[in-house]
Amino acid sequence: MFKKILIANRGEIAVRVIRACRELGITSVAVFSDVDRASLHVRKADEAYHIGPPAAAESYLNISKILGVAKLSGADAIHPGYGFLAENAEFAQACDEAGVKFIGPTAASMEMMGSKTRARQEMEKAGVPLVPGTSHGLESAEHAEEVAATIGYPVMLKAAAGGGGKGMRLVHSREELKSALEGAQSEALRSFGDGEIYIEKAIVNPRHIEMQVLADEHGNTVYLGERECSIQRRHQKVLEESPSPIVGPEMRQRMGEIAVRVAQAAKYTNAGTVEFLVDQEKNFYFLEMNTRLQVEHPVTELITGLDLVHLQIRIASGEKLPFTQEDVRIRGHAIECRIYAEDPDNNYFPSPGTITLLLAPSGPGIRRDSGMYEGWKVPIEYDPLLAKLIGYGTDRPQAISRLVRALNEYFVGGIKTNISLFRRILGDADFEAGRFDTGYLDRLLKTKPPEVKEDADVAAIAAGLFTVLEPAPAAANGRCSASGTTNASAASGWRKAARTEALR
Amino acid sequence: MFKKILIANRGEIAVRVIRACRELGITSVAVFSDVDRASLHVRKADEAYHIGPPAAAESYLNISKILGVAKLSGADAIHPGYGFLAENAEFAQACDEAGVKFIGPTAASMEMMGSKTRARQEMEKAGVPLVPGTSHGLESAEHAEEVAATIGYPVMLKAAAGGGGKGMRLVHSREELKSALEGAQSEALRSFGDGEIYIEKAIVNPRHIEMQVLADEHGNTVYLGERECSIQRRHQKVLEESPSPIVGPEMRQRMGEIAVRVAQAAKYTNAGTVEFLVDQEKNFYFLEMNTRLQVEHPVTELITGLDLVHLQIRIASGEKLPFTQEDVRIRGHAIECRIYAEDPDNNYFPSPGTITLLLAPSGPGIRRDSGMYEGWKVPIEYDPLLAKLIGYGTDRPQAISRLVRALNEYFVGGIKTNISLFRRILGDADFEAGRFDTGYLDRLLKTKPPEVKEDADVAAIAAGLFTVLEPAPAAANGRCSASGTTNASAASGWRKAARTEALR
Amino acid sequence: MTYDVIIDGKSYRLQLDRTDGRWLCRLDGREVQMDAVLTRRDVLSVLVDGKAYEIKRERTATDLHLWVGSARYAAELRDPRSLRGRKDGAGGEKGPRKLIAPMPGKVVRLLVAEKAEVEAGQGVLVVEAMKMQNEIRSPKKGTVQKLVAAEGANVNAGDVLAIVE
Amino acid sequence: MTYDVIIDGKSYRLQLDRTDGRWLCRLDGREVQMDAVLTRRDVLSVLVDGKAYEIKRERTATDLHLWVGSARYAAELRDPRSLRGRKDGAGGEKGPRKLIAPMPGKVVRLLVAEKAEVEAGQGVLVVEAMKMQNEIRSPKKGTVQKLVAAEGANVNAGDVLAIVE
Repeated sequence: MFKKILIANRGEIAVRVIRACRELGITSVAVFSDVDRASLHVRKADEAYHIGPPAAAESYLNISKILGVAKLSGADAIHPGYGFLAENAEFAQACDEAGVKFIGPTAASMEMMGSKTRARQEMEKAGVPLVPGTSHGLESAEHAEEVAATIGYPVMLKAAAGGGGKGMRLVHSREELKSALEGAQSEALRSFGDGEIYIEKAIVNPRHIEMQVLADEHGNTVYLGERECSIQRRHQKVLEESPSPIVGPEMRQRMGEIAVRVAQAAKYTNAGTVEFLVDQEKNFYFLEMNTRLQVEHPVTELITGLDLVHLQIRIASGEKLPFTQEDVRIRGHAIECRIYAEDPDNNYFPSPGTITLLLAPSGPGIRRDSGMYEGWKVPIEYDPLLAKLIGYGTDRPQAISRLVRALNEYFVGGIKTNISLFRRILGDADFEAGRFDTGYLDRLLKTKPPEVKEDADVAAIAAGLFTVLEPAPAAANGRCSASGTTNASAASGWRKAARTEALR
Repeated sequence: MFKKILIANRGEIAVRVIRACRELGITSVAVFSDVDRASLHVRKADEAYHIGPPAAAESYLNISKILGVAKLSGADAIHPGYGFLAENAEFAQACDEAGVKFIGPTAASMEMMGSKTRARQEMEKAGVPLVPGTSHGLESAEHAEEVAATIGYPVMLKAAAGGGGKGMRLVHSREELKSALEGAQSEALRSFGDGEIYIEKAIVNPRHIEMQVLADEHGNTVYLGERECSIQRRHQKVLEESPSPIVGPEMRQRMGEIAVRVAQAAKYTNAGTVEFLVDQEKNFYFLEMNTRLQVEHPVTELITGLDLVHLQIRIASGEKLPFTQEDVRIRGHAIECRIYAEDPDNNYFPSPGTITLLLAPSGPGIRRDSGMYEGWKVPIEYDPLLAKLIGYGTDRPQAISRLVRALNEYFVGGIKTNISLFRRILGDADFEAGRFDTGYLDRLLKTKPPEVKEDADVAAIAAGLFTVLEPAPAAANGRCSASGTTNASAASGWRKAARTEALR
Repeated sequence: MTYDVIIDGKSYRLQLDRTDGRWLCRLDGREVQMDAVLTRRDVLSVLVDGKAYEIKRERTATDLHLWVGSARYAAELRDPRSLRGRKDGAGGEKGPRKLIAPMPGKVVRLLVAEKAEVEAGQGVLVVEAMKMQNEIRSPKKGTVQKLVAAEGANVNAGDVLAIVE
Repeated sequence: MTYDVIIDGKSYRLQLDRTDGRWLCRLDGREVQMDAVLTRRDVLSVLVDGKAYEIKRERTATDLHLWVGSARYAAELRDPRSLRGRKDGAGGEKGPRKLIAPMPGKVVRLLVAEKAEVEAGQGVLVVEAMKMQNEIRSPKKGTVQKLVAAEGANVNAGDVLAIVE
């Protein structure tokens, strides 16, 4: 087993991995940029080293600095978390060359899956069901028109090096194709430094369902059940659950076995996720493989009772999987809400700033993986994910009701968060019935949310009460009013709520 | 289903039941004494009513006041939690007569189990294994000597109305018997208003293992696995786990079937617990039945995936059990630590006061059921249980390692807690090996805890740092020093740590 | 004490006094049975006719909001003896409108030139923060009078980015 | 700044200065590579030679403790320019010893009479708090000089209950 693991990440996932290290008796090493000195992962780690300025390229993406800290601290392994360097084959290679174990798949597996066209070619060979389309980059607009005519519109143009919706275009007719291709190419070039675009038949209103796999370095590969990830805003997952409301035992087994075939074809090791598109007839097609731990891994942990980060570390240290496929037992239902620092009343704009008040939920069926604390200043430089709230229940309705209860207990003051969005989704009749696809959330957000404001009277009374009971709010400059301050003068210090400009 | 439930309790269990109500869409009604106005259960409830002065007899034990609030608020059911009125047959009866559903067993079942001698008589009839002894009160010292001679020393004298170790005496020889009996009688009379004492053979170094049962009002009774409760200090449970390290599937089934027989013999409904003493050969004997929800119910919830409070409410509302014995699936391992306001360095004296700083753990496998918050003043009038920290893991070692991790994250400042005790137990080799009995903890506490204090240098530096970075601690009287305060003068305001008198 | 309280734009007259540990409360003249305690900084527990409310106070440099349960109310509180006017010119559809940076970030792209005609809702510039690019759109149909922020500039929350007239 | 710090009875001389956002730290003359930030009230994050420490400060009316991880240290900090003596008479085995109430509660039983002889560890009286009865024991062998608290009396933490000489 490793003695010391460097965590090349920040935020909630760094805290998550540090906790796993502590549980396994392994020393944890955090790294941090200038703006993360006071972040939770630095507080929680056993050791912590500064790695540069806020810009990720100069800190969390800086391979040589991170390997420098690994050497300095004597770390024998690196956990990359998700994002940043997690799917960077060059980094995995550099770790290997530096004699530090990269906790994840090999650089070769990553490279195969990193190119969407190469992955398609390999999966085609392995007999994995694919969305009809090309497994090579498009040579020209004419070539694209030819393929599109064969598979039929609508089609989807995708960047071979892509991800996160960038370099992606939905095309409904031949007329749109040429300009869409050019747009996709230039966006892909800008975003990934690679303009290669391929074409797939567009699945109308698909679901996005993925299968967790785990493979040790001795040839054993298992699947751990699916995750339903169709609740997305702008191609970004917002809420995930397991099991999927539409997947039964038979479909789970078929999907799981194909996911294992995908992993084996890629000679995959460690934790990975095979993403599928599912059409309205429940046909599923390989979409891509994520060669890392997913943000949404906790829902799988709750329904299987396993700890994926423990298992990642054990596998990387050379251990065999401690169970077989038959031992995997799925029980209950789990749903994850990604709590972001963003403003639901203002088009989900990011909302960095200082957290002035934090009330966190707990109790039965509630897991909270958080990277924030009261008094912490959410930096503007990184992903706005603050925490994940995961609800478990005997069944789906109970998981939902527990999450709603916990969301109502959750309060993050000083910045805006998307907590209200989850109350809305979890209370929606279509969601409750399991009727949704990847377009669901964008459609829901086009409708006006019901505003329940019955307690204005109570708010009015409370405004007065605060003035009486807590009359001298500590000002930011540390100025302190004399205790003889009258309520009236304290009250008049309160400012009118400035109207924000309508920016939607 | 009920529309409104009154929770006749306080602290973490009141919060626990309020949460369940919220999850089931039921309005919750809290009650509070003078010193509990700012308690967490009042903050969390939908409605809250004052019921009197701090003394429990005049508030939480005052049946007419509580039924008055039920009537005033229109509650159609009452959840008693544990302690206070939870096992009071008179209260269950009064609820019945007031037309409010008592969420628990009937008064008749409670009465049968409330008298230990009557319970023994009934269980004898039902063929439940009992510790050899009398099932009727002892008539005289001579009678006691006679029975003791038959069953053999050591014997245990117990109060028929007893509980919590009161009116209990371990007797090793005939010489001690008479005075022990007199002592037990007078203590029982003082504590329970009933001096009836019976005799049982003393099991040497027993384990205390209990079985959770659940019975609906349609004749269906199931068991939900055992809880190992041998870790006790002065006959009070401190840490509980499920499964027990010594119970396998076969023993669980036998024990569970007998527990179901006990419940059926008592015409038991709702959630209950059958306690067994287990000797070193794993023979088990009926000890008593607790006719309520237990403090330690969460460990059963974690290994079965069920919510016992939801099920209690459903059963009381007349629903059938939604599953059969065959559907109950036990998976993983769970351990609960009872966090008390007591001072481990001072013989576990209660430690009420204001919580000045609270850092609470979360993350994978951690459930926290808490009744405290930062700024809350722990009242001196009630049980010192502040919170329960429950760890779940794929297996026992993982549950232990997660709990240790979480305990290290837990910080309660301003009062003393027994958090360090759990670090000690969970790190002990005998505990890790599952080698313990009800005498284990008292034996452990006689040894001196290893003191690990390697960081005095860091503490010295931190003392200076606090003075520089947070120089003007808010004084209790609200006085505020000028911002020009020099570090030196702030520092000199700090007081020497007063030596507490040696009181052990 | 008497206060003028404005909640979500609606005015209330609140009388609040405390004698012998009991609250006397009148809202717009109507007596309210009420009890309250500050449980911790910025969190009140209020009981009104038996109903229990957990109320959170949220203050920023310019705003005061009160959360009753999960609903958020804009609050303003005035000493009624001060007689200054209530409207500080919130600005309507007429006249110039400012585009304000809703969060700190970096201006990565200007989408129109100065003096350009824009529709209501049309993107004017793009600000990047927390890995997301956000289009700042015109609040009204009109002419871009001024582009205050240049491409590449770092801006703070509340900075004026452009003016549309 | 220079401080005299006492941790668990041991004295340290600490020099602490900050220039350009960097700390200069000497402990008993030895230079320590250190960085620190106050993350929230009473919680410091300190890095010493790469090692990370979360340090909690706990203050009561009379005590100051620092928790480094899960270990608790009694701390005392003095301005070295003040020259008052260090021992405030903590009291040893000799002379009269006070029995102090360790928590607020009620005296439910006196176990000995005034002037009675007691052994070290012998119970003198019983205080009830939080549903638990707690025996207050004599810290030394001697005579109960005075029973300050009467049966039934309510006492606060720190109150003198009895004196043994």
